Amino acid sequence: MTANDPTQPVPGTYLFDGNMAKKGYGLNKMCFSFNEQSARDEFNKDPDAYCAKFGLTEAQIKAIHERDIIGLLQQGGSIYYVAKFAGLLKLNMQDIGAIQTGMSLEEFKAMLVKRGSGEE
Amino acid sequence: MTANDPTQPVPGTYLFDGNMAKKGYGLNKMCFSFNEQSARDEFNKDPDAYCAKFGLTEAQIKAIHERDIIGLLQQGGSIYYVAKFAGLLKLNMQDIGAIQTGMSLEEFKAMLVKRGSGEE
Amino acid sequence: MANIIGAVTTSHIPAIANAMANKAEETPYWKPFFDGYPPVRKWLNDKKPDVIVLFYNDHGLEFFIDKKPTFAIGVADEYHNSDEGWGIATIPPVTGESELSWHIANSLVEDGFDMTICQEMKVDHGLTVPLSLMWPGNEYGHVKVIPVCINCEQHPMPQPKRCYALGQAIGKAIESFDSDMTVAIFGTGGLSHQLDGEGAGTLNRKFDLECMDKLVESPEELTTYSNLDLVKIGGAQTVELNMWIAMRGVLRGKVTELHRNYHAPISNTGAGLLLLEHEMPN
Amino acid sequence: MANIIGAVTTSHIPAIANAMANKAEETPYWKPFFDGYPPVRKWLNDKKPDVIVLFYNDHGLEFFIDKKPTFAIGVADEYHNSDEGWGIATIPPVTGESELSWHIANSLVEDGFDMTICQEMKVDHGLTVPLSLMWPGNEYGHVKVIPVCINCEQHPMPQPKRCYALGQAIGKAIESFDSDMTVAIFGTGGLSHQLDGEGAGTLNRKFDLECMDKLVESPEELTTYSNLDLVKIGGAQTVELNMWIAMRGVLRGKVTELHRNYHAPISNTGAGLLLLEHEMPN
Ligand SMILES: [Fe+3]
Ligand SMILES: [Fe+3]
Repeated sequence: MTANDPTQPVPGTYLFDGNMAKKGYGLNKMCFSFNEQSARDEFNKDPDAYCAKFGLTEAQIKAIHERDIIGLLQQGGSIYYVAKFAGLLKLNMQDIGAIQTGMSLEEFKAMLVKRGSGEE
Repeated sequence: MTANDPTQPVPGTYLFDGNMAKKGYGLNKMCFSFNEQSARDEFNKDPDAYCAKFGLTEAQIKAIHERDIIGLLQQGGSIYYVAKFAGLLKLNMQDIGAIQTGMSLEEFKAMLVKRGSGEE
Repeated sequence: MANIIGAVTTSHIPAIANAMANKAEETPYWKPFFDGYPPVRKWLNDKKPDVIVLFYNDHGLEFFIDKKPTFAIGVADEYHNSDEGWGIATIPPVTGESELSWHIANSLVEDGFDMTICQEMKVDHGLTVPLSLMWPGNEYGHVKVIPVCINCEQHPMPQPKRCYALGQAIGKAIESFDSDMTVAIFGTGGLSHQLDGEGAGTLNRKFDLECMDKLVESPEELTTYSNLDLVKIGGAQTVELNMWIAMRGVLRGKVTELHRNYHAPISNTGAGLLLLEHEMPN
Repeated sequence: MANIIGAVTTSHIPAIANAMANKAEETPYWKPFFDGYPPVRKWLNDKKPDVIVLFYNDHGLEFFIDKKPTFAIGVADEYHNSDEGWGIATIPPVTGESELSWHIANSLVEDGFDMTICQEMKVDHGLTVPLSLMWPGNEYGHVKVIPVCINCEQHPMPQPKRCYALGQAIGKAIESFDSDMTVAIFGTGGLSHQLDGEGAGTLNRKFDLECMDKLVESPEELTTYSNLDLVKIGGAQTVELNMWIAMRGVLRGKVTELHRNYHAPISNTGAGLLLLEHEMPN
């Protein structure tokens, strides 16, 4: 765990509250649109044009480009909508768990097994 | 006042409750669409086709044809959406007050003045 | 803490917007109505509240009965009006106050009010007509507005006592906001009227005047009515009184009536105007 | 009066739908999870409840943060699932029970719950996965479902004590419905998990097992947690426990645990399964 955002009450957690909901409104709206295949296709064809349509900030566009999940959360992404972006990239919840924690997928899964069995 | 619907707790009033909201769903959805000029134009061009698009019942289509405001309410219309249909017909709230009470516009207005001054 | 400086109640019917658009304020029909407003406009211009918390009901512009909230609150920086289908002019954007809005929303949900929280919401004549009335020429851009929308369309509607409690909880929330901004409360709509059915044109002057008295002196008495009582006494849309009751819940301590007007009918309604201040208990 | 015959809690994660689609139930990874379900399926097939009141949260299919309700209830005759963007199969329409739904909605608003009432609402994996789990092959068409949707996405969220009170009010409403239909309650989601942030993968087996104990014996203890407590103890999405707490609020009198399973991890979550009956006090 690297980031300890002092504005966040729980380390490693980005509470999706009013501040975040406001900051991430356009980003989340874009990701919400990914419920539709036609929107996913349109994004895939020209990601920058699609981001512009929803008024994403530069920081948000950068995080989209870099598939930077933590960056998306920091820029106001809600995990439920960011997950739809991940889905578009064919990444599932465990894939993005690994990405966010900086582990390999196997390491991340092993950590979950440990915690699930009560070993950790 | 003619109708005394025994299912209604207040004579001359059609409480817009769950029963009505269910019965009038398609009708109200159509009238809600009249917020858009393009929808009003489409309705005006071919009312029957537009009603069909929203799955209106025969009784609802008949009331639309006949500009039968009471009929629309009895068929589940909510006054807020029915008012948008009235608006499309260039009728205002006092016009439809007169229609519903079976008065002339002048009679209806005179009744309001009497009531407003506390005479009645 | 933010400072609640007073409250206003007013009608919000579309016919008022048309009368203003047609410059009919001085006609015999409209003069007794518009003549009530200058003292309230003066108070607003003198006191210059930073924020208006405005209770209104949506009449089918933003919300449809596919998903109808009991209570909704806006948390945006801007709100837009839009074509409502009957030809009243669309007014310029309304400025929001997202920080205080979120503070109120947080406090309300914490206190057990199950708000629908709106970052994007079109506002209809229920909100826009009072702004146009208070700031003629639509000169309201400097005022920040927080819309609070109460279901007055589809039964089940929140009862008067619930709306009063909502107002009280909003008052508590505003008072706990760390800022020196000033806030005025608007209760809009009403009073007695009925638009639909053979009972269209129902209007109850005596009841309206009683309501205005009670609203100042003994608001708890109004909370003993049910919505069905209001329908029976004043007509189907008299439930819009709930917005006045919610407004009154925000005020505390001794309430003073600075100004009043009542004129009926305006279109189909009894139109009441009140300007209130309160003396916060220490 | 309609008869509440019991309750079920279950996970609702999309990975379960994928496991069923891929016929992976007997693989070492999934077997300890799916092995818990046959007794619950048998109970449902034996008891044949007419209606399921199902507490779930929408994960961004029907609701967006433009207008986010705290509590929403479906009152439709049918609900549709739809593409959620990550490729789980869309399931057939879900049958509703509009009459009881409206009865509950009326009763809730009367009791001061500020519901968003939905005649049209897409239902996501939070609702559909439990149905697919309980009736394999999606053979759930005969069961009428009443969706009750709790905000677990955006803070402010309703606190556990408010969700418990919602359940109690729904129980009262069901019991006052003039019908001999039988009703089962589903609480879905949870338990401990965190999907987002450097803290992704948080999971707390000890807490989950304690929750399951308390849910049966002493649910009031769970209502003393705040949502922030739940986030700290079990991870950001542990707030989904609120759906279990709401379910438990519906039950009355002595509650008996007929069956339990707990397995972790399934994907990122602690997956709990409970089958409960209650003995209504007279
Ligand atoms: Fe109104
Ligand atoms: Fe979930």
